[in-house]
Amino acid sequence: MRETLVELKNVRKQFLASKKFMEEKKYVKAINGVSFEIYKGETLAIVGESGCGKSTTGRAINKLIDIDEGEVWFDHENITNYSSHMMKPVRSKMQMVFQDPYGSLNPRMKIRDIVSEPLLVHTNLSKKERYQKAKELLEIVGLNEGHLRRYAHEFSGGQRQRIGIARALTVNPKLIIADEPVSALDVSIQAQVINLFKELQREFHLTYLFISHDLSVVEHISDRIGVMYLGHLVEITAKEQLYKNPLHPYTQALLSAIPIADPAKKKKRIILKGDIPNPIDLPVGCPFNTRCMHVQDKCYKIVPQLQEAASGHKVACHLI
Amino acid sequence: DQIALDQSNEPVANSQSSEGNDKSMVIAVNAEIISLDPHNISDTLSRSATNTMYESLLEHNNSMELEECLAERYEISEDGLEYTFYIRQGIEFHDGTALNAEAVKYNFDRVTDEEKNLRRRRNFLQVESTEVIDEYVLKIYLKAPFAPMLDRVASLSIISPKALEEYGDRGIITNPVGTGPYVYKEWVTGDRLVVIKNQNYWRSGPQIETLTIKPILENGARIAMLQTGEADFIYPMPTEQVNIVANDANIEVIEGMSTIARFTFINTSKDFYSDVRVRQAMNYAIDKEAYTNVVRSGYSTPLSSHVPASIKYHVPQPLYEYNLEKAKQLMAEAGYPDGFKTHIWAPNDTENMRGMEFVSQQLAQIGIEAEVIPMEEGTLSNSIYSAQTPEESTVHMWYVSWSAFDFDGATNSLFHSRNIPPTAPNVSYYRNPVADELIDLGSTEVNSIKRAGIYSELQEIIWEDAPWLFLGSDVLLSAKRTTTEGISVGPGGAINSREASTSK
Amino acid sequence: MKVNTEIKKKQEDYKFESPMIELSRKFLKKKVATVSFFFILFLIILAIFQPTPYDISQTDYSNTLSKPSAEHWFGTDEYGRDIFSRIVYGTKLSLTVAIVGVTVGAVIGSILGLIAGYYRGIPEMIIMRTCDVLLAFPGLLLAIGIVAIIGPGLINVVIAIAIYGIPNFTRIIRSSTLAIKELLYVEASQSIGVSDLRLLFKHIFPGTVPALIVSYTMRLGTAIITAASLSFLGFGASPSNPDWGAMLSSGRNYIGIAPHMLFYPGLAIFLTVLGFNLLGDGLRDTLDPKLD
Amino acid sequence: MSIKLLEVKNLTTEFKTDKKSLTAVKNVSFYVNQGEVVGLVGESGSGKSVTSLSVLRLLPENGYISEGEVLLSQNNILNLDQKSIRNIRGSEIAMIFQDPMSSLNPVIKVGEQLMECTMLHLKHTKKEAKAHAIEMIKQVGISAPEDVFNRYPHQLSGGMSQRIMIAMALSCNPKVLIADEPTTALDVTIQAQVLDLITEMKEQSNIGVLLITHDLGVVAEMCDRVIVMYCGRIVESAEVSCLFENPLHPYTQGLIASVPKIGSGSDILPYIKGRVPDLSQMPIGCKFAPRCDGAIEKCFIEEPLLIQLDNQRQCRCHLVSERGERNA
Amino acid sequence: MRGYIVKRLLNMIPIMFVVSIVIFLFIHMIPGDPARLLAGHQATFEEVELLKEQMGLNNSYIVQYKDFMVGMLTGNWGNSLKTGLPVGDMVIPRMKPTLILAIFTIVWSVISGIAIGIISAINRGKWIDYVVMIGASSGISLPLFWLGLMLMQIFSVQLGWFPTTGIDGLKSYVLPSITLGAGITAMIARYTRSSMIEILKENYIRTSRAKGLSEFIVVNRHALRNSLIDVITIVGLQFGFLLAGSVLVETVFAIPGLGRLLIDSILFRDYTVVQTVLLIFTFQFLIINLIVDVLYGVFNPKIKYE
Ligand SMILES: Nc1ncnc2c1ncn2[C@@H]1O[C@H](COP(=O)(O)OP(=O)(O)OP(=O)(O)O)[C@@H](O)[C@H]1O
Ligand SMILES: Nc1ncnc2c1ncn2[C@@H]1O[C@H](COP(=O)(O)OP(=O)(O)OP(=O)(O)O)[C@@H](O)[C@H]1O
Ligand SMILES: [Mg+2]
Ligand SMILES: [Mg+2]
Repeated sequence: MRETLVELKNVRKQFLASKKFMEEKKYVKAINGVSFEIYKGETLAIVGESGCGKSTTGRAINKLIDIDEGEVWFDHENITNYSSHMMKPVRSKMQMVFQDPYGSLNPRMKIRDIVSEPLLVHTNLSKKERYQKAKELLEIVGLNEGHLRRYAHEFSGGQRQRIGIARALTVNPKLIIADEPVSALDVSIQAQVINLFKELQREFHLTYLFISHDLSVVEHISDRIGVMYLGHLVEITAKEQLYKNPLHPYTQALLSAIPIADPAKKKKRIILKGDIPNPIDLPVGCPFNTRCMHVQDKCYKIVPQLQEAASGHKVACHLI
Repeated sequence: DQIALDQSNEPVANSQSSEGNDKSMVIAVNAEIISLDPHNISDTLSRSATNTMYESLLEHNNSMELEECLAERYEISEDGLEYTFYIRQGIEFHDGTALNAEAVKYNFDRVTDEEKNLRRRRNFLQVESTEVIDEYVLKIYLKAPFAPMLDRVASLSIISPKALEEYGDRGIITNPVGTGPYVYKEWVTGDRLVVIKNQNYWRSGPQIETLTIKPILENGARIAMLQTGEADFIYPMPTEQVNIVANDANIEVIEGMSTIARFTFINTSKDFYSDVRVRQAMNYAIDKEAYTNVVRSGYSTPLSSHVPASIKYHVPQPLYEYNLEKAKQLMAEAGYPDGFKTHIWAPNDTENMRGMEFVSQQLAQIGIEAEVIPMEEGTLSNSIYSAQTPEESTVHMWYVSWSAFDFDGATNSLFHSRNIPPTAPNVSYYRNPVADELIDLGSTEVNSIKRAGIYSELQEIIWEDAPWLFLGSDVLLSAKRTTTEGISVGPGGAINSREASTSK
Repeated sequence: MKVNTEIKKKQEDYKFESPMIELSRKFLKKKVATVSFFFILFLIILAIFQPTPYDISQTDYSNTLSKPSAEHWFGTDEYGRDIFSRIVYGTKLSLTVAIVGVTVGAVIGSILGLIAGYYRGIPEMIIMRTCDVLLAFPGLLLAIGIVAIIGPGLINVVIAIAIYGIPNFTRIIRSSTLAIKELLYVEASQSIGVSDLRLLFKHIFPGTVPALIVSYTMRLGTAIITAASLSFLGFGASPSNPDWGAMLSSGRNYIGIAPHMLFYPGLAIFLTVLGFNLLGDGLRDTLDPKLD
Repeated sequence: MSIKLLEVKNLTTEFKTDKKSLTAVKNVSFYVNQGEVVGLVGESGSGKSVTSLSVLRLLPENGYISEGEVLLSQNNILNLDQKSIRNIRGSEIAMIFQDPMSSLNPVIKVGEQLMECTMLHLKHTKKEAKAHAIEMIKQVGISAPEDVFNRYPHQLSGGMSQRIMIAMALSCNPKVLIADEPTTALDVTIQAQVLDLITEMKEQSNIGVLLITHDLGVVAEMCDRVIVMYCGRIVESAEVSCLFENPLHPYTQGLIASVPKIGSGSDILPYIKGRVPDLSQMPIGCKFAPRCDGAIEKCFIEEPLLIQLDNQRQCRCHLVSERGERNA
Repeated sequence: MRGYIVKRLLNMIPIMFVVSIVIFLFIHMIPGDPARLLAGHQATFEEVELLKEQMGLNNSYIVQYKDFMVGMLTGNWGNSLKTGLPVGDMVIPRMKPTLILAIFTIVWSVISGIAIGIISAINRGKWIDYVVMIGASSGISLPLFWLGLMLMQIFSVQLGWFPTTGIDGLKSYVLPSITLGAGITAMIARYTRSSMIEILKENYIRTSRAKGLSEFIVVNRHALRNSLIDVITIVGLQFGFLLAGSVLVETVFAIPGLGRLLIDSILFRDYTVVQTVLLIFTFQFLIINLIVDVLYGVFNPKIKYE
């Protein structure tokens, strides 16, 4: 067995839906009992539709939110109840890269300050040393010294994402949580950034949690893939396994729905009926029961648990 | 909703006069009526208001002379301790109650009641008791001879005892019942007092049906009302704006003498002011003519004694002529050739602030740097009366005006050493045993010739001691539409509307 | 491919403008706001250098209430003092009262707003409910109360204006703190491990600055009017300090015979407040990226 | 079959900015036939949306059409007055926008928003319009249409709002539907539903669709013909299968190559280096030259023309035209 | 909805309670002695002391506060220290003019403010925008009392169109209302303008244009409703301004309203009246906030009061 870097045990998180005008409080059930591990050196991808709890999961690991239930382990430490002060050293070991390269950089700071900010927080380096390090990192991600004094808005999306990556690398983290780092980018730039991710992983022995909703992107970068639906992890397995033999009906639909940029390969798509239910009132039983084409009575009663269907292939479905 | 009278007692005549023949009149004044209980008011405006409905045994005419009113005549005993009043017969209160000695006694008893602690009680502290001699004859016994007694009697409005019984001390405020030329209609606090003609008035009364008194605090608005005819009479007419209405053929400005003195207290208990030379120097440094012109737009006469000329027993003193040389010399003699720093207080309305600033400018000429500090009335009186001893007092100078209708009222509380704060407003902390004695003598001396002598001496002493900056005495200004007749303002600032008539 | 690289290089070297320059350019395009800006600047220069032709307290009782003339541009007042000089001098007082008062209010209000918006929970509740209570008192009355409590005087007017401004700034800063807190770059810094204090002052606060600047300039106008209103009701500073409100307030008695006493201070207030308001408007348009 | 519903000729659209006038779309010509889906692809900022907005004359305030014609059933709608163009919008050409959530008025019930269109163009009474609206809601595959009719936009999910937008666009039986990135904001499974619906509708009413997207996968699945734009210019247009099989323009080639393909197995993704030039910093010559590996000197000097290769195929590239000329 | 309102009303109780304490402390902090003010300078020390005793001013603050609260709750608001009249009799007749003035003012200024805002938003950048907005900004830039005096000079004294002062008929509210509303109009116009400008850029506006709707409908049906949501909150805040402004306007135009009463009572340290009026003001403010929130919900379907 490989060494585990991160482990989530039955994590739950709900948010207050709307507060101001409520008589009875309503909660968005963002993640409902999610468990998985990330092994050292691998790339675990989490896919799923918008609002299914991918980002919340990422945030839970970094403790940007306090989870309601469950445990989070990082590098053999149970960090579930760490205060933000205690998280400080932990955070130097895990960094985040965000979806929106426009929003994740402070528009009022120069690039060198943005990139060197983690050093300011975690080390005692002098300003000069910090700027020196920032310069080196920018070169690694393919930007040059001339960019150091500029502001974020002067860069293109791809460049900004590189800056975000550079910032994440400054403190030599073990884990990078990348929350949809390429979905805002054009395909041509997306390819560059994906390549950069792969290169860096090789060079710095990084572990990635790669969040995305694009299965074709995920296919390129990940070792294992977890599929989420309405705050539940419905399937998790090695990449090849998932594409070859998807077990969960949702995974199957998802895979079939990816438009393939090749008119020659017209294939049969599974068109699901209905919409994703509101995470405020989850369906009873299996969360997918409203759209599933194989739905059975049992699905309306019992929430299926994630079970090992084959070696390293876990799925949460009554049919399996 | 505030109509007070029984419908039956309301005069039947068409009080709601018809459109064309509008026999109503509006008087705009500069303050709000505080209360309509004539025994429990201390401000002039409320007195003007209550005077429309109430009368006293005696009254002051516009030249400050006493005349009989509800009393036909009166007698004073030799020793000045017994006053006998013969009450006019056949007069009824608005509610039909007959006016008699019993009713008047009821009023005296009410106002002298210590429990009740009404504002007017202070005028009758010398009253020992009252006695009904006969249906229309009342005797008042004093504890000691008290010279201004008749003036004080003139200040006591007579209220219907029946109404007092019926409404009580609070109820009487909004249910005034007197014998006066007008009958109460309504009082909307802050907005208006409306009274209507008393059809059963015992002497010649008003020629109008309704009279409204409105508080219009903003000077500009008051004049505007007169200009547009919304008001028929305004008091006071702001001195600064006389020129505007001077050319208006519909408006007439009325000047009158006043009992208002404008002066500045100098706190003689403070180091530099304890020297009489300093105080005199300050008086010499004031240009009285400029004061009249700048502060009062010309409507003032120099104050030639500590009481205005309109008050009986006033004797003009030689004015401190405007002489900077002399002032500076006196300052140098007193040891302040370069002056000193001080401050001056005044109420925070524009007119008082203007006066205070003027004083400050004048004193600057002899090196006295007086910072001007406007204070609203509450803070001001608190600052003055919270000092329990002269040492604690923080007042240096207080620019103020004072109005009293007799000599004692304009002297006693301002100069007698027993009346320094917190007891009473002798804010100069003036202590002169000779003056004290003269004040006490004067107030008990019934013989007016002797009294004149005492007061003449007193005035000289005070003038010489200069515990004040003697500035001026107001020329009272009111203004009316030319259609308005019969309304006048007495020297004390009370409006007399008994004979109001209009040719509108 | 020599040409290729050259052109590429050119593109890379494209000079980006710093945000300040870009904003100023954007601002200067707004003519009304620019004029207001220079007008305010002009007032500040007047206030500093005080080019008064006459001594402001020099009286001339023989020449009171005189109409504007070559000698006295704005005429003289009831003591024969030169109104022009007093207005120029008053610039200093009125601007100082407004600027100091509003600045103090803004500083305190901003800190409270940041705390309330960032920490939520009990601190927020206490701060915001206090603001509600303060806001429930009509502002002018609050100012009157304060002046009544601490007595009249320029400094006390300043204090009143400051206190009067606090709840407004608290509200504005709190709501923009709440919004900025949700922005991704704040979360990004948080994920790095940045301390609360740094997050608050380095990342969140600068984001609230545009809102702050805009309401700051607008409030300067309000403050001048409040000070004038206090004078009108007799709660102003001492009359020998010629702030515009006091001049206006004493001048109103001469409305019919010497209208210039009312007109010029009124004009000064009007133009200044208008200037601040238009400047604020312009700044808002400039600083708000949504309005382009 | 091949009736040209919409034809755009030489369209040039510019924006006034504080510095100078920027050309966002230059000399664009294309057409849409009845029953046909034409795809318009290109990277962000290549002028896709501006082109579509120009067609409906819905450009933002500072934008204006400096040249060209937009022919709708042979009439140049650029010459119409405001009133006539309003009559065409919604009834002849309808449009669906990228973000369905923000494209519906948040304070008006969706039903009412649907009714507006038919009441205006088909002169329906309130009652008719309501019936029609409910019918349309049903047609786009929403169960319980009466319920949805009375909802506000925020009570709908993204997929539902986009379906409402489609219902709205189709409610007056337009001849042409312009869909500007209709599924970008949606998830793949929902995207599949919506695209399916568009295809279905097209087949039902035989309308012409201009489908704007940057997702080559969507193009491959939906379109008959494709137009590729770069920097406001058409760089290539072809039938869909031709384009994917044999892309001619280096930009098209790069674009297709950089799409990650499932099961391709390759480790490093090919990509187009550099970035789309800023409108105010356009290179002279071929706009793609700075990013093109095969660029020759001519490419930096002279802008290539759009060459008609065969009846369905156009390309704007010196390399291709030279090759073509050589071949010819 | 009803539940929500009831809940909000219940929430007011603790707020009012806290406010009552604040008010009590506030007015007792102001130096000054109502007994001395009522008695006047001519009064003697003994008289003032006796008066203090009668007014209950010698009691401890706790007792005074208790009396105040008990009185408030039992509906016996006590007597004015100044006039001796029951506080209710003084306060209630004063509410009407203030309310009429407030409502009159808010109605016209909201309508004109919104209209001006729209005109200027749809003509953004053109001369009409500048003229209208500078004109509107002037409204906030004039000291109220100054504007009031000027209007009175022109329209009452010179032209004789309106009464100078008083509250005789609606006509007499015209000038005060213009004076008071000028600033509010300007504020609302500015907010409407900027909100409109933003909204006119929204996607759904483009959608409605794409439907072929006329510009008039686009603005008045699609844009206005949305911008009203923003504007309502501003209108709520303006009520505070209105109450403060009414003090000045009531002074200039001699309107016997609450604002003027409050000032006079503060000057006179008429504690009973000040306390009552301030509580009324606070209550009004809370009620108006509630109304604004409810209206906000009515206009904004995203908000549901369940
Ligand atoms: N701070 C928050 N307050 C309230 N609800 C929240 C909050 N953060 C997330 N949610 C809700 O929790 C659910 C899961 O959100 P999350 O951001 O994890 O989804 P996601 O899978 O990352 O979606 P996307 O692909 O759109 O980023 C969503 O319904 C979202 O609306
Ligand atoms: N109002 C405007 N003012 C100035 N330039 C504009 C304006 N609107 C669009 N542009 C410019 O026109 C060009 C084309 O924009 P357009 O929106 O058509 O791109 P697009 O291909 O639709 O991109 P996306 O995929 O991001 O929607 C862009 O460079 C853009 O910056
Ligand atoms: Mg997410
Ligand atoms: Mg677009």
